[in-house]
Amino acid sequence: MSRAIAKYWITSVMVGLVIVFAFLYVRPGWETKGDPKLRLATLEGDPKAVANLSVWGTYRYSRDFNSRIGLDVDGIIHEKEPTLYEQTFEPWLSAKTVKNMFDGNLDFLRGKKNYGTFYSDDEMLAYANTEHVNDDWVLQISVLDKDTKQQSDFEVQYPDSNTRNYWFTDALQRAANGDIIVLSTHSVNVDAEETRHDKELVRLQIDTGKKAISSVTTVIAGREEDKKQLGLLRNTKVYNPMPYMLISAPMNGKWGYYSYQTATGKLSPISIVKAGTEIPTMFDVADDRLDYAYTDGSRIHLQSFDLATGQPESEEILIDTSQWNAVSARAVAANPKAFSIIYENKKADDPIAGVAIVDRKTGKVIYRAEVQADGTEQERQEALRKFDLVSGLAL
Amino acid sequence: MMTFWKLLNLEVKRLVIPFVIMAIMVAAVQMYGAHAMARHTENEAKEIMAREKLATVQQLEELHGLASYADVIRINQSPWIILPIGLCIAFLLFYLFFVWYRDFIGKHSFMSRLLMVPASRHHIYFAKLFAPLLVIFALLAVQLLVLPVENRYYNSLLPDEMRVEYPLNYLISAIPFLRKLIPLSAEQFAFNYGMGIAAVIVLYTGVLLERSFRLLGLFGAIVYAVAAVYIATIPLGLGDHWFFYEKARLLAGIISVIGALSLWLSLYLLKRKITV
Amino acid sequence: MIELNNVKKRFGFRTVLSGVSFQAPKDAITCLTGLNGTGKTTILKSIMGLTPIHGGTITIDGSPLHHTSYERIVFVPDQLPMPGRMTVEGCLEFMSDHYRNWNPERAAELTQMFKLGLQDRVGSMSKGTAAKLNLLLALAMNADYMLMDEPFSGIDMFSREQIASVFSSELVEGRGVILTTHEVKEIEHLLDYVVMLDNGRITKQFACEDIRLAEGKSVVDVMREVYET
Amino acid sequence: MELLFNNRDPVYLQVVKHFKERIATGKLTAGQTIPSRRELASQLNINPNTAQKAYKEMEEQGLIVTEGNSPSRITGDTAILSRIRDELLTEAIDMFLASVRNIEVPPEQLLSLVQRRLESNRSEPSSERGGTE
Repeated sequence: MSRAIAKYWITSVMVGLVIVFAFLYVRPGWETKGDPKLRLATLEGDPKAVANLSVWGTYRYSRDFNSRIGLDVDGIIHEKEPTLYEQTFEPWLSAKTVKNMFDGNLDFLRGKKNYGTFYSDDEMLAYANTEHVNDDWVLQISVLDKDTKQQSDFEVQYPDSNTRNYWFTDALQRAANGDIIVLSTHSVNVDAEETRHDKELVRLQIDTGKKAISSVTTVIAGREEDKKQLGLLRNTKVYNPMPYMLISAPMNGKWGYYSYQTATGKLSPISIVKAGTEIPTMFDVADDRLDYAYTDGSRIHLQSFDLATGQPESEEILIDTSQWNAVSARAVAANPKAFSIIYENKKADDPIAGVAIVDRKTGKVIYRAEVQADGTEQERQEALRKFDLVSGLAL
Repeated sequence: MMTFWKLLNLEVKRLVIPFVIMAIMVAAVQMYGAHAMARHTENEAKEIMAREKLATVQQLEELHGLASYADVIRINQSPWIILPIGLCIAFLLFYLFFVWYRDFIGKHSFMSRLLMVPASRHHIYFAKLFAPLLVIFALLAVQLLVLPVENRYYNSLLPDEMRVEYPLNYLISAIPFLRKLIPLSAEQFAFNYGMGIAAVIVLYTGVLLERSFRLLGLFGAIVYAVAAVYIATIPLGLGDHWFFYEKARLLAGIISVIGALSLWLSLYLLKRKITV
Repeated sequence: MIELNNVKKRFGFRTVLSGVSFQAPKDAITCLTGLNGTGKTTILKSIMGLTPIHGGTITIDGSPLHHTSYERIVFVPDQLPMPGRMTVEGCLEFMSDHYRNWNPERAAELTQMFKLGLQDRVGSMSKGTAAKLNLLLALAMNADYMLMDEPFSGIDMFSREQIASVFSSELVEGRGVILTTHEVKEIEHLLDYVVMLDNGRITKQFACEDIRLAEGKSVVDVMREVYET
Repeated sequence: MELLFNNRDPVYLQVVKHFKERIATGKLTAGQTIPSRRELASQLNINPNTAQKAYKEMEEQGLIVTEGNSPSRITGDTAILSRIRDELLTEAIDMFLASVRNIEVPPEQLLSLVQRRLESNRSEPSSERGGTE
């Protein structure tokens, strides 16, 4: 035996090194060693009440390294490298969206642009995309019947194809008679120097059978003001059927919001705005309810409105996060039962970054947790200072 | 099977000296680089603190953040790291030809002895394929061993409060070159090295084509290599009608087929057509 | 018996062997001779499978070459086929590593006889020493056939005699030997059969003793007749 | 036992002739053992097959006897031994006569020349005569 080792020692060393490489490459030590000792600590309520007990933020490891990390009760969650499949759709469409909306009809996504807009309901998938093709503004439409798997792709001309103006597809819905409703923003160039634009939200109804526009109506028009986004408040690429949509536009001198009924096109104002100085942080439209939240300092004001009438549906709930000596706070998500909020205080000695889930009716805290760090005083403060909370608890 | 181990052992023994030289060179140059960059960081910090009249490093850290080893590498795409690796790659690329031609040319053509070993000739092929691969992965091991040492050495040269801790795989993602060499996603790693090994096999096929048909073989080898590369790039040319992961899988499939075909062709040439 | 049947071979477009057929019996010494470049070495390499043939068949004891045949048929090329940096000891180790028919005792014996230093490197050996080591690697194998390419060319007088003595020793007894040379004169008395080649074709093949008995001619005489016409 | 071969006569016959000469000149006596095939091959620097053939030829001519695998011995049969002497002499004479034929010398003169040569040779030592030893 010893003669064999003497004979093969070089190859064995080399193979040994290869195994060392494999070990080093696979070893998780790479991710965790050198990590700050941060974690999420439950302060109130029952952790089991929360479906997904993790928050995400960025951590400034060093001058040029900010890395997105997740926190849960055990510690840091590192983002794992995306697989080839994930790289295909992320960040265009989240894996969840692809699964829920396009499962079984993945081919519908072939060749679609990542800045296009989608619509999905039980019977149909639709896609609309505005392109500026040889001096013409064109609306590319694709429609797929989920049952018959019949897909038809066609193009229609936008009414105004003046190149100095600009079309952009905002939303996609479906009319009762099967037509496609496309809501596009049309920014008209007022003066030659292209410094000021007038914006109008246009509703195009398209007959997929005839492959032509059946009606064009202007929903709302107005002058663009800085920091105020005129038109549809959108936060998704894939629309489900939405009986009502939220539109922000100038309203007799001030800035206001309207509820837009998809089917009829009726606009009705919603009395959201109070002093006009508040900072809205959440517009969550669910069927005919709008969950609206705004912040002033550490106080979060939550209220929901009936989009049909435009009137408040419930009393305004006030959550004063200063009780947790937070300085700033915001609501991030809502569902029929609760709201998810974030509160922070960066200036405090031990910087505070907290998340909570609040009962929609009573405003009472169902669950609350804060980011905490372990180690020496100095280590804790440094870790908390370098961590910026980005997304709160998902509902 | 013993034949394979014995031939592999022979090939590895011939690579020992170059391996030791390369390993020492990589470690030494990178460590010196760490030393140089630590000096640079310290001077830069002193400058900023003087200019902006910051009393403590703490303030510097809050205003600008402290430069970790990964930061300074990323900023100037540190030649200290890339150069030694580049030299190793250059040598290994040369060696992929030399591993065959050393046994053919010269007064003592060892290849005829190898061809007369009473075992299937694919042992010769696999010995000459695995030996360089073993050395490549051994060098990668050296690199992964040395990186944390460099990081610690870099920190050791800085005053205590200027030291920064971070997960070391950021050290790899700091340099695009290193990220290709050691991709953090296992899938990407398998993909890159699968392509690499397929390329080596295609290269070996070219060499064996030349060794079997001399000038005609050389011409054949060039045509073969060009065809292989062209076919390998077809998936990239596909329009956006294909999903990215489909293109990737198609590419992996094509590469595997090219690799398998080349492997079969190489073994056939070695068995039937090679001439000493 | 090693049998070549209508063997054809080309190097690129140049025909090297055009239909060569001969038999080398198991327990005889056959010599391939002819002027330079007549394909003698190519025939040996073809038998050993070191270069492909383009027609005809080569069989060893009735069956075509298989990699296990290398245990029973050894080849002594004109140059020692070992890497320059390898030592004599390394060569012996390589042979004992790969060949079951390797006879270590005989190897040691021959190493003594040829006075080879175990640590001498192949690259720094004289031509004579390298030729002796080359021969040793074949002789120390219990092989049925031994092919030798120009065993005597360009080596010193003393080594030549030692190598020639091998042909009369028991090392060769009962073995089929095929050797190539273009200086038949000195070793003519050692040969059983002679095959004469001229640009890839066999011009004459005969048993030496039969020619001497029948026509009282030496092999050299026959060669003069064949190659001068 | 050095033997210089000419390349025109079959080597194995030259070996047999060599043995006959040794027997005729009394260097090999009846019943004496002779070297084995292998030893003979290396002594005479000839190929073992040739030695083998020479032995077979000698056995056929009854010069040597081999029982089992014990070493061969010169035959004890004196009749054969004496016949070898005469055979060698006549063979030498035939060769002599063949070589002088084209000089056309009358037989008597030839005989007296040979006679005179013989007398002058007898006075000199035998070693410088032909190197068949």
